[in-house]
Amino acid sequence: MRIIQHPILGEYEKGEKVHFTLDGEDMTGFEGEAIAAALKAAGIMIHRYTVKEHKPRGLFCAIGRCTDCVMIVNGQSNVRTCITPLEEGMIVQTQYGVEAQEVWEANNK
Amino acid sequence: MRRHELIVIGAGPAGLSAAIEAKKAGMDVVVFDENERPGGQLFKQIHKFFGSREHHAKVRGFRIGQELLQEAESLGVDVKLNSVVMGIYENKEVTVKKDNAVNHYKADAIIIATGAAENMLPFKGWDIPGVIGAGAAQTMMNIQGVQPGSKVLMVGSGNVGLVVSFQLLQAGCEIVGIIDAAPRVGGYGVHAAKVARTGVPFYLSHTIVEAKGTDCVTGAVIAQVDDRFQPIPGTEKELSVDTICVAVGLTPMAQLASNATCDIALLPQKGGHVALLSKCGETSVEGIYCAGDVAGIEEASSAMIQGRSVATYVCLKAGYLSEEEFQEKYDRYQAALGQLRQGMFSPENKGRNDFTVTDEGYPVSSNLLAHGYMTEDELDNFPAYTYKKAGVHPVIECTQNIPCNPCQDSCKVGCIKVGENITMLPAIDEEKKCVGCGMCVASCSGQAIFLVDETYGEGYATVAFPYEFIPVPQVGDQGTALDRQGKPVCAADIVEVKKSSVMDKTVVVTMKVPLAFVNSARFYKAGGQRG
Amino acid sequence: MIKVIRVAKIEPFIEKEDDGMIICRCEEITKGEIRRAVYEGMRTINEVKRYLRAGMGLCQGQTCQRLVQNIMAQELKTKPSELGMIQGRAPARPVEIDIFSNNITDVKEG
Amino acid sequence: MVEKRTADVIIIGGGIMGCATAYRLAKQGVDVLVLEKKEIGNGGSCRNAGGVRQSARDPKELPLAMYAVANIWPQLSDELGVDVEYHQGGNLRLGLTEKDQQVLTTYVKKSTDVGLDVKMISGDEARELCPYMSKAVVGASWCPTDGHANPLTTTLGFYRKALELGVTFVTGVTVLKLQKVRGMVRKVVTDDGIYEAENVLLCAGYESRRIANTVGIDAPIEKQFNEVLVTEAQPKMFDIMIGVAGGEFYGHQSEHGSFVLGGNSGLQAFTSHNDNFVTNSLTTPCISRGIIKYFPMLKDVKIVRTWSGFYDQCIDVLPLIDNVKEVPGLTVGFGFSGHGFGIAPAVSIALSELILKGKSTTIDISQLTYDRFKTKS
Repeated sequence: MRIIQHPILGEYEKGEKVHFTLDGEDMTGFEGEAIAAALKAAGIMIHRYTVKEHKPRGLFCAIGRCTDCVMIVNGQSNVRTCITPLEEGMIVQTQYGVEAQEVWEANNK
Repeated sequence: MRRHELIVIGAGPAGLSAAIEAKKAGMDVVVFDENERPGGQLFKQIHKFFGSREHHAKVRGFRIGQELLQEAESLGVDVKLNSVVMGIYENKEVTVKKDNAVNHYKADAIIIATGAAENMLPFKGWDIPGVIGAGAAQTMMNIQGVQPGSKVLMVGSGNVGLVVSFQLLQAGCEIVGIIDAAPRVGGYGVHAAKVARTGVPFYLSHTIVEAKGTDCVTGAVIAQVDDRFQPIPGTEKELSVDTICVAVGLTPMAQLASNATCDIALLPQKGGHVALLSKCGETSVEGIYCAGDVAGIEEASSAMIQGRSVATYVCLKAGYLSEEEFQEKYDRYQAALGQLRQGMFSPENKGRNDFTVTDEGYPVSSNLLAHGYMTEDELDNFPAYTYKKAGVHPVIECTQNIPCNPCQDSCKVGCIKVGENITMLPAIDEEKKCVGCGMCVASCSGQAIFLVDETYGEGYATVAFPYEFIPVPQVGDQGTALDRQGKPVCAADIVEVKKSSVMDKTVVVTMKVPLAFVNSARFYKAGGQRG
Repeated sequence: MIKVIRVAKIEPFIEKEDDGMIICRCEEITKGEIRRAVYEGMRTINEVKRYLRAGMGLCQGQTCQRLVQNIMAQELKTKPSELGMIQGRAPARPVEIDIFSNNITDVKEG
Repeated sequence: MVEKRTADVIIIGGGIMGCATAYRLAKQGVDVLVLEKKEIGNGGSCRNAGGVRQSARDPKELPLAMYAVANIWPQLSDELGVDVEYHQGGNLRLGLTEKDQQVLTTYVKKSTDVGLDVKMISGDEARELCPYMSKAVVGASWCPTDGHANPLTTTLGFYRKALELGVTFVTGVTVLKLQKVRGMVRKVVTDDGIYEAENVLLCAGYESRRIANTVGIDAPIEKQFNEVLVTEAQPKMFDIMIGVAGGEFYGHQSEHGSFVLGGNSGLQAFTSHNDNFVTNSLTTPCISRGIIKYFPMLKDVKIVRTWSGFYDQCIDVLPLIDNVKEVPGLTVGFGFSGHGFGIAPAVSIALSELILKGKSTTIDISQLTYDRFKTKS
């Protein structure tokens, strides 16, 4: 959930409202905020599924170090969503292993 | 290839301070930082800092960041953001990725100020979404403006765990508990106390056994531990949480120093692998220095001074400071650092848990260490926990030797004395008449000062306390007074609410409570049972 | 480098209840795999890394190095400082081949 | 327990040659002690791109490569109980220009002359084998029986197996010199005192020359610097070992999915540092440019690390695998010149036979003598 008013910080400076998609679904967020923040605000917890055990992973360090929150962004895999600023029209996909879901499913049949 | 006299890696407190110092002396300096905004972790720190005036005490971390930035900007320090230093090569060559290009730079000197990274604690299910680092929680709520979760378990009772717990409360999240495997609270008692009085339970000698959930965290199993920190079977308890926040210390990020072939050693006192440094901060590779957390985990206040101190040496070597100028500055910075490195939580006392008395000889509170709050009889031992027959007066529940003295500075009439040594406990000068201005309440970074008036009249007393949540109580509100562990003790009426810009968002709220509860009422919540 | 005498373990490998716990999050290496690698003769953090890939993933060991080190130290009853360390390597963050290749050695900006 | 100071055979160097030979000797009941200065496999053994190739090898060492590929590599994972990730996906050596084609043709002729299955193929044929490569590739040599493996698990797998068979490894010990006793090599003097054995095998990579010198043996070997980059994991694309006629890069996609690609900026031979495994700021860009020329679709793949290492370059780019007649009891196995990994499983057979039987009977190593450089006298 977004924090509307903070006792110390007041209101947060945010960019323009932008639209993006997550696995084809329309989503909104604010330009310049981390992709992960927009997802978190929308209650999205799962960013990817791991290669070996196919376990869900999400935000973990939020400073671009642990690489757990990577997703496919505009077709590029392994993008650290916690430090990548959101832009209008971004196509964000849950990452399966190192691929998009359909590729992963095709390869793991 | 562009060459600079000094390249600083990292625009956090240490790096910016170093660059400012070098620029002031006339050096050609550039700062690279991989983040979109400068300030390192300072902008996540929304609490007031400790120390004394020269250490920016009672100023909130992010404001210190703003001040540093302004200073850097006014001096014309070149801070290059979104610039990832990829590697340090031979002859002090640095490669930097910015946008979609890699630039090569060379320097006469490099100061590595890359800071620290969070330690992690593995437990069953720690890879489930919803288990996050405490730093991640801070980033989400204080930078991005998004709640990291709604019901949070905090793992770790060090300063980070305590401060972030308080910040989570400020962001509107619920803290289901704070656990620590150690039998004692690891961070400052005052940080624990301000969280405890909101009603957050502390589970010391407890560890997390498991994060429950498949797609995301739905619960946490905690258990008591034995002397060897092993969970005791049968003591498991499941807490309903959606977020588990891990705050178990920091590790210096020494990868670049290692990449630059500096000699590295694992020094537990410094928090992990660090470059071996001379007393001026130089690594085994001539001209490469480390400052701030990368040189050893400390507070941001120390990092800023360290940055300046290291930079003065770089200036000396480059001929921008004379031997005398250097010595004067160096001694001054070392003295300031020395002040911060005193007391029970100093780097040299890291990991120590055998303090039984304060420097003054008062017995250390066992309740504070075991539960996060003190009992009245324990407080009675301390000099600033006072009673007065007439009029308003400060009651200070500061019971550990930590380097901090804004309370002394804030009192216009001189009621509060800390003395030369800033780790000493504050004492009250009974001769001086408190005017009830509330500045001490707002200035105490530990939120440990209350203004009490036992003679309010008609069997009532007032207690003024610091308040940093929303909504702020209004005069005339009727609610419930909470004690030091957040338990309702009596009805409370709000009689005064003080806000001012010098108090910087800390509101001093005065509540009227029955005289019998004057020593137990320390916090307030709206509503509740009255009577 | 400190001197280490390495001989095969005589006693059998004993599995532990929490062996299934992930330690290296990137490469999904478990505590049990690390314990077994130590049992099989890996005595430095680099050997474990090379043997199992723990610390070789996308984050380059930034999260797990300390954890692997502690597990090894416990298994070997030694100090973590005696297990060596992972060398810091460029690039400090993952960088695209294309960006690396367009490498400009002269800074264009003013 | 009394510390082990003597053995039938002392092996100097805990790299893949030392570990594999220790394993073979121990399997035959020999009491072996391995001395290593740093960690197991810290030198070229764990710092190479994992090529298991026969193509582009000098005919003098080709028997080792052919034997390893035919008899050892396919079963090695089972034998060691460790996945060595051996893939016999073939080797493509790519050409972009007419000149490249000439280089490749010459080399194919040389290889076919010694009986290797290598042929020239067209650019389109190459793209059929590996559809990811650029249209700019005009031709290639193709050796279907080549492959690649994981140097890390292979080296440590041999080590583990040797340990299991009773070999003692002492790491963190630097050999200072060898000493003869009654005409035979006997004492190995280290910074940790003296170790003694009937036989000493010297396979310490580029450190070998220094140690051999202490008993009056020399070989024209020098340290050669090399760098490799490793990418993030990618979906499986191909199993082929790639090389290029222009020499810009070489390597493969590992089982893990990452690309392991080595190369050179041309300045390697002149590196100014001698002890540090640091990389040069110019090499990764050079390798990257090379990769994009041949595999443009890899351009957005991220590099996660780069590393470097030294190998023991011999003047004729061939190893010395021999018993040293002048110093009875001393066997040498060094000078692998950056392509020892693929043949290591076979070299270890030759070395163990040299030690136990006095000569290599399984594989012909007659061209790899230690004294081939001496002047005619």
